[in-house]
Amino acid sequence: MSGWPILSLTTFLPLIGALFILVTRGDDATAVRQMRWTALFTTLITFGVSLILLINFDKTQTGYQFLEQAPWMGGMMTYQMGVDGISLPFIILTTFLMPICIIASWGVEKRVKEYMIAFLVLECLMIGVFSALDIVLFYLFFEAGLIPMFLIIGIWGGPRRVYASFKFFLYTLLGSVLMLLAIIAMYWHTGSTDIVKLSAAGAFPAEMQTWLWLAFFASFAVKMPMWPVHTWLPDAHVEAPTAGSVILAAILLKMGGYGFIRFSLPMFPDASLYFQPLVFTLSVIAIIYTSLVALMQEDMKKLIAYSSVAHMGFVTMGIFSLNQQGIDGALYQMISHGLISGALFLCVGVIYDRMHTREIAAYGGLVNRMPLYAFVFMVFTMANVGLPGTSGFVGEFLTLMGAFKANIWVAFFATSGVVLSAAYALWLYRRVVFGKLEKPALAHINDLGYREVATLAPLLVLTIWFGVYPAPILDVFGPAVEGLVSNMKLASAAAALALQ
Amino acid sequence: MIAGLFFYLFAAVAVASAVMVITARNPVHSVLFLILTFFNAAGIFILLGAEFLAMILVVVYVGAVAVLFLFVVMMLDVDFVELRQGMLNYLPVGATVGFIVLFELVLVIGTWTLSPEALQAAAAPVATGLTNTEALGQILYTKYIFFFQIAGLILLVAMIGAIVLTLRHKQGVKRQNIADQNARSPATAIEIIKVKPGQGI
Amino acid sequence: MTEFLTSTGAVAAFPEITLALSALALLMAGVFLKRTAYDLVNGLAILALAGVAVMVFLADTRATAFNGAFLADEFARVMKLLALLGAAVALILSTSYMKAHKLNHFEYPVLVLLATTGMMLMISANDLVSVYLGLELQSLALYVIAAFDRDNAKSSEAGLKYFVLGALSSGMLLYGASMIYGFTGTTSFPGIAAALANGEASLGLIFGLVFLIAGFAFKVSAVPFHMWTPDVYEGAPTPVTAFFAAAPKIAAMALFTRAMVAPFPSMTAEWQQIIVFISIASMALGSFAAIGQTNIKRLLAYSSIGNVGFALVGLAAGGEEGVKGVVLYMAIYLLTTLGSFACVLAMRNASGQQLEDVKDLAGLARSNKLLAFVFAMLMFSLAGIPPLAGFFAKYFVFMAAVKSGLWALAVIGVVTSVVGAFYYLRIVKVIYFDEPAAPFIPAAPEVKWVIALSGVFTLGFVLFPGPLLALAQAAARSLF
Amino acid sequence: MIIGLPHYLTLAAILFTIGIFGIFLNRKNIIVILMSIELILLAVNINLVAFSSFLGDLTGQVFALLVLTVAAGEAAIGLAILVTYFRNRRTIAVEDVNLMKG
Amino acid sequence: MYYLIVFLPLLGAIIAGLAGTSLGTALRASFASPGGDTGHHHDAGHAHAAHDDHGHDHHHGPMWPAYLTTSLLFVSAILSWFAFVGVLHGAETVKVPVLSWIHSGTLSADWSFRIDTLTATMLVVVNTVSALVHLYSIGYMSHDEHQPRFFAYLSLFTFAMLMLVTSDNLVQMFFGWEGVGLASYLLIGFWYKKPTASAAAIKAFVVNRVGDFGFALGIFACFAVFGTVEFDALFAAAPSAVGKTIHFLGGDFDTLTVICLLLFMGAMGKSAQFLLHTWLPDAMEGPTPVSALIHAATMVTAGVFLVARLSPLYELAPNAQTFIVVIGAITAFFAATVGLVQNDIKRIIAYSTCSQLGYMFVAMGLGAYGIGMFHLFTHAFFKALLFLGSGSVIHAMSGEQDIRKMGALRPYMNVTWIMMLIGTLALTGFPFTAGYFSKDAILEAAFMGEGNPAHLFAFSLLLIGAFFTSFYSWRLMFMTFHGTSRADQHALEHAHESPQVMLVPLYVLAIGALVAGIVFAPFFIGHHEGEFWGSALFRAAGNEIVHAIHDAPKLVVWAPTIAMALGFGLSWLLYIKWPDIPARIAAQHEPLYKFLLNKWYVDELYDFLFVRPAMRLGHFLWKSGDGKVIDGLGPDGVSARVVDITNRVVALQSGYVYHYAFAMLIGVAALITWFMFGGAH
Repeated sequence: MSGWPILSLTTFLPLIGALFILVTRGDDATAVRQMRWTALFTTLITFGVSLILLINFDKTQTGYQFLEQAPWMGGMMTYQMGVDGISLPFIILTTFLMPICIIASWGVEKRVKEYMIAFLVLECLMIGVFSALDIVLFYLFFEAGLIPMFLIIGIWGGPRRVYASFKFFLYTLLGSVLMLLAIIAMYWHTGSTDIVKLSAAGAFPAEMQTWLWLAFFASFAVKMPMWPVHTWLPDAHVEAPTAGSVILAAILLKMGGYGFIRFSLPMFPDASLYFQPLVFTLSVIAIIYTSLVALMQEDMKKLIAYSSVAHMGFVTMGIFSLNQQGIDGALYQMISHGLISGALFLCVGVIYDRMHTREIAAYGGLVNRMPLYAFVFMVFTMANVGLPGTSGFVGEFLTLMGAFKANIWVAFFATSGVVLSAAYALWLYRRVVFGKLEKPALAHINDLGYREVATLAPLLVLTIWFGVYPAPILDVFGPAVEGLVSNMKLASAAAALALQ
Repeated sequence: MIAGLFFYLFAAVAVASAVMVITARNPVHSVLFLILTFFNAAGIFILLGAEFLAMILVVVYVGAVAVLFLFVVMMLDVDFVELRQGMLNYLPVGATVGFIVLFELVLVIGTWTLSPEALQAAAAPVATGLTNTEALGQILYTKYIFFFQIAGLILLVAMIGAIVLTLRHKQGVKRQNIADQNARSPATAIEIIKVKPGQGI
Repeated sequence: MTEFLTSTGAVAAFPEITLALSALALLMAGVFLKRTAYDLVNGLAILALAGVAVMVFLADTRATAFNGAFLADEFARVMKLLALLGAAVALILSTSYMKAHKLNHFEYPVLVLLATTGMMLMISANDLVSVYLGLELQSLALYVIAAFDRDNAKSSEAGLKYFVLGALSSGMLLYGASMIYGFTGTTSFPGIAAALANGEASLGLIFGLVFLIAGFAFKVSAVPFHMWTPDVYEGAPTPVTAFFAAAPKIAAMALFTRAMVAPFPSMTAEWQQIIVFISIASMALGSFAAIGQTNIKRLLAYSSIGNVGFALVGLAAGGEEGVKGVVLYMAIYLLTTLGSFACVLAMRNASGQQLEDVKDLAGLARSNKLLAFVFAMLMFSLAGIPPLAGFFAKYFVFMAAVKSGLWALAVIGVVTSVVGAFYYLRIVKVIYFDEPAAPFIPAAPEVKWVIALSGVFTLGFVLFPGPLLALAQAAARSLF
Repeated sequence: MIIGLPHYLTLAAILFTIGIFGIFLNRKNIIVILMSIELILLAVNINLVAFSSFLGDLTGQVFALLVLTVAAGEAAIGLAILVTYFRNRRTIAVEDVNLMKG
Repeated sequence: MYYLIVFLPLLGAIIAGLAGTSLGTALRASFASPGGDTGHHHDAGHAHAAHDDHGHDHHHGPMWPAYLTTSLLFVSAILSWFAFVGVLHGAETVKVPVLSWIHSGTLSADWSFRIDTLTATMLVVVNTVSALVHLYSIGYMSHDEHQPRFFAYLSLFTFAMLMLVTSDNLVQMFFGWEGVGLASYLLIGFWYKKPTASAAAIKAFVVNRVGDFGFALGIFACFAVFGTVEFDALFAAAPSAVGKTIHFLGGDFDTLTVICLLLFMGAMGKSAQFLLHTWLPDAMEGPTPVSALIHAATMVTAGVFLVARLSPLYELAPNAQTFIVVIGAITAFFAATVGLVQNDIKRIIAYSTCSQLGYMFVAMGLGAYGIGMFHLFTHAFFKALLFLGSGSVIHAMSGEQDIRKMGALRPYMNVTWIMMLIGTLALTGFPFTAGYFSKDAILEAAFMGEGNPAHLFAFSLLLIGAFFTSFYSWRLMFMTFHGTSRADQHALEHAHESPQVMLVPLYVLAIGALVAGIVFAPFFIGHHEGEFWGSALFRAAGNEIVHAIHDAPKLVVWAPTIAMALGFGLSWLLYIKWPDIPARIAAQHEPLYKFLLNKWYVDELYDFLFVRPAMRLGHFLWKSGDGKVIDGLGPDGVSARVVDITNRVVALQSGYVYHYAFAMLIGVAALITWFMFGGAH
């Protein structure tokens, strides 16, 4: 491959765009338009560059590719970047969604400059999270993302934005500081912060693994979010601006799942096995509990947020089923949920922009004036429900498959979530879209505009495409997950031997 | 024996007057009791063989510091502040804590033993055949010149501080400025106003 | 003269001597120039600080002077540079403020120079007597400048409280010093270490240590000896507060560190317990109490209490790693806190009045984007959010704590840091989320510069951490 | 009746405690607090001199001498601040030193 | 050819769908100019037909999507018949790979077609009925503004159904399974303005999901046990699992039984078997052609198809088979009883469908897969006929569906009457009509099922069911077409015979209803059945039930016919001879009547058991669980405590110097006390 540090380039390209916007002078319409276009071009170029990654990626390899390394922090850690089959799809997802978010934010009039900068910085940090191969570097990106997101929720959010942004920030911060301590402990134990080295089998004794696992769990469980530390999510989603919700649901939540797969499983295999029942229990509770709660929601975004929690329950369940199907499914579910929940939030945003309310009761009969919208919303609702033929199905199916192999009870209860998800999603759809158009306020509501079509269409295509032909993603995951699973098996076998 | 008696005398008076310092209602009395305490402490110093310090204590403290206190007390002309409500509420707790500290200190002091290492470690052993003042004088400007100089700087700071904080050029007082007076000319000193009839100024 | 210098080894203390002499010279100059004195003296004082900093930077390391009472080593060098930087920046920040508030008396820079001399002596102190004298030289000057706005009731109250409690704390420190002297027979650090090298520490010695630490804890404003801090920070003129929060903290922390590590290596278990206690208490109190504040200077006071708690985590951990953490923490804290106070100084309404309420910052992000941005970044940095400098400060102290196995301390530390994040976030919230209040008038140019540089440091540390890390490493190594 | 070091130290401890009492039990005026500080420093000096005497080491006395000097300076500064304060508030009652709290 | 069969409907769906949404909107917008509106050349009298809600808006989409999809469907149907004929001539099983799908570790599920007799039969049924329903809909839906959308859904449904029947593995089958569920949901809720329609749609989807829940678990279990979801591999591996147990839900159970029951749960949902049947009657909210296609002929029979397809598994799980027999019999009986008292013309037929599905399952459970499939085949014709006929009636009566408001309609619509009559005869099993062959065979098989008490139980229930079927079918006929008119005068004025486009499909189906039995009986259940089914169906050694029915006692053979005759007689007496008696009987046995009228209160029971508790629980978990407990103890509680602590800490900072000094003293005192008494040193 070329000698270019292509991964770093992808990561930091958005910052260059942010810089351009920063030096753009003025607040008038011309300047604002210029900022928007700059942001859009930046994200598009980033997307393009990330596609180079995808094209040059060798799917047959299990290891990391596009490695970059530079000494840093006085030798205590290194600047090390690289991707494997697990992280690459997340990077592509991020770069893919960003232009959509920018387009979706075209209507933002308030403090456009800061808005665009915040998003571009956020993009840089998100890509960084998925490409960091040094655990401290990872932590840096992971935590730094809080800042732009905090501002995005707080500045451009709804009426309770302050509460939501604080809850979001402090909740996730509390989770991750414990992880930081664990990272430090790992450094002292192994003398390295290199993820590759730390992932080597038998790096940590079982007793230590337990504690480290718990510390990492604290961070990732909040980020996912898992029950019962999920309550920040509905608030954050409800208050965040549309694009913020999209990013939050589509990418930020995935960091938790990514973390489990990247750290918890390979680094603490014994502890992962040991805590499997715990995760299973929490996942099942999350699926059923939050689905039931979602059923009763009166706010559209809140409903989708709760549904996200339930879907993340599938992800954690899949990851900790510790077999190929489960982990494949979890990864797939994360990618697909990124597309679907992002799209759903965009859908809510569409009507929120028109009516300025997310109250379900304020709508009804939208299909009469917005048939195209109704169609798009239907597709994503069905994808959210996990209808076969949409990407939502593949992930859900595989996670449940994996879970069934690991524990039938878990699969049993989790599958019942499938019924509930149908109930709440369709009920939402019915109340918003179906029925007569009776509310006078809705009488002149317009169907999707070109910009909205431009944001939703790619998502729609991908949702169906990945539902029918998931191979492009599954093939990228496949070898890496296979390596992971076999390493875990080796590790647990070794642990069993050690016990004897 | 005599030394013992004097010790107890000085100690008892010092403690008693120290108590009076903090309990006397009149601050002037407090200062006077403070002076008494210092005198007795000087006696203790003499018992310990530190004549120079005893002398300094009397000269510096009684002669300067305590008088300064007296001066300020009188200058500020503070009233006899009445005891306010609530003070006694804290007394039991405060006293308890204080006495615990005292008790523990006394208890621990009893454990002091003279270790041979400590004797050897002495940085400035008392030279034989010299008076206390001589001995101090020999080391104060040589071995401890550094400390001496810093002490000087500290006094300088105290001086600057006192001046900065308290020196006032009174604004209301008219001072004579001869140069200004000489520089006056009719143009600046006299103004001729023509008064129109019937209008006033 | 030369004989004096060589026989006492005074060469090692050349920077301090220079600083003291410059203070004297400037005092004379001020007295004779009277009218225009302030500007000149202030400028020269800054130059003097800079010059001395250069001298410190170039000086030979590891030299003792005055019979071992004074020690110039790598640790002292780094800490002195920081203290000098803090003092110089504080003086720079004060220029416009002092003029605007008619406080432009030449004595102020002179007193700052003398206080800085005291700090340098503290940092180099290698003997209990020089500890005390350095401390007093610094403290007396600080008492005065706390009350410098003598027509302001708050300022004089601040001076009074600081003085009374400071004197009490020196009393405690002295009492402790006397006990240590009595139980070891010497006041010099190496002597104490040697006396303690064999044999178990007696209870009397431990009591002495407790009193000694109480005195140090007061100077670094660690709980429960912190109570003066909020009141003094609020009452003192803002540039003075900036100075208080910066240079003396460095010096006191340096002294604290050296006075624990050098004379009492064999009593590590004992002082570690105390420091763990005050560290936890400081972190917790700093975080909790700051939440209730509306005055930003008071808030920063509690913040500094909390920060000292974090720095003490490094000291509690001990060892080279711990000291490195302390040095790094204090360095980053210094630069962040100077920036924060510069931001506070920039808070002036249209009539030039200095504002101190958090809610005056409302909507700053609209009226003054750059100031708002830097302020917010400083707050995030203080909250310890990566990739800002403040994160690394915390990272390295916790690194040390974990290495020493102080798990409880580390966990409590990170949890309180989250609580602390709350009030830093609140400021960001006021700046960015709230509806704009009346805009500020443009800040004085020197204040702007300080703000900008502090922002650059906070954001840029992550890119070029090398030099500072190397300095901290070297400083830590020299103590062992 | 041999007067040993502990006697002196006990005396110093008592004076020290009285000094501290004077600071936090006194509700009258601040001058008394300043005097209490002097008492504390006196206690320290007794300690130092006693140790110096019993250790046969002059350092303690030099230390005490310096403490005396500094204490004088401290008294001066303290009184100066007190005067400033009095000018602003027309009172030096301890209870009134309460503009800033929380 | 198979590609065409399966994907032509999809193509139609996509094109029509695009026409129905964006493209259609754009076109309509461009045609808003004069002359562009082509919507009004139809009989104005139809304006209120079918549904009232649309009366105010006469816009309807372009007609070409309807013609396009219908033509594509006809092509597909004709090709299906070719395939079927091929099978009749003993063609081998064909597999057509299409595209790779889910690969994960050892799991692999691909898109592919598997064409054997079973599939071919289903292809014929699905495509034929679908094509006819498409045709019929051109007339029936001519006034609907969303016509393209309707045809898109219909074609989409057909595609999903085809995917289901052609699948080569369980996962693709699940795709079709849920796909038809989706289409059913869309079509039931087609008239989205009717709240009842969208409610029924959700109900259908969710209840089906309950079944799919079991289906999915069944698939997982298959993979977990056998390591594959491909049919061939599965069937090959199945015998090895006999006698093995699986630990599930707290006990050890026979593996195959568990798998089969789980999969059957899916079948129960889709085929509206007892306990999961509640959605089917409500589904009648959809347009009538939908009811004919989905809720009579095709989708609801998917469950039957599933069991037939997986016969190699079911044959090895006798307990599961018994269960199927019991459920089927109960359903047949239950739905028949409810059908007795219903008044909605479509609901009666719906319950009848439900009941007939019960018959099919009994056959499946007995191991008489061929017979079940045969009934499925014939049922598709006559039930679709009945539905379309009733649709014709409803169309004529301006949307009226209550048979109490009809009567004596025969003069208005003679052709429809004849068609309905044929359908009724076939349904009730009049000799030599389609139903006669298939339904009676089931009864015989049930009787001949050796030794198992469940079989006799099933036989008796089915027999009673046959009697009831006859009764309610004739009741429907009599109340609709005969006797005195109770119809609304306004509606009667517009009553008319349907257009030819609607009648032609009726003719075709009527022919099927009359002759399908006699023509195909030899293949499905007769002497050629062995060659006909080939490897598509599996029967365990010793399962000779299909042949055994030929030895059934004469009384058993005649019993259904007698039941049918009795039913007819009773019906005639009650609704023609003495029409006032039914009301009196109903009054006399009010509890029973209410019980039946309210469908055994199953809906109410579910509402009470599941829906309300779920809502309440959801509300509770949200407000109390999330709100009070998690947030209350978590973030909100913690922050409140933090504020409390803050207030206390701030209160400590009293501003008084003596307090500050005291704090310092306490600090020192605490530390020295600690070292004095407790400290480690």
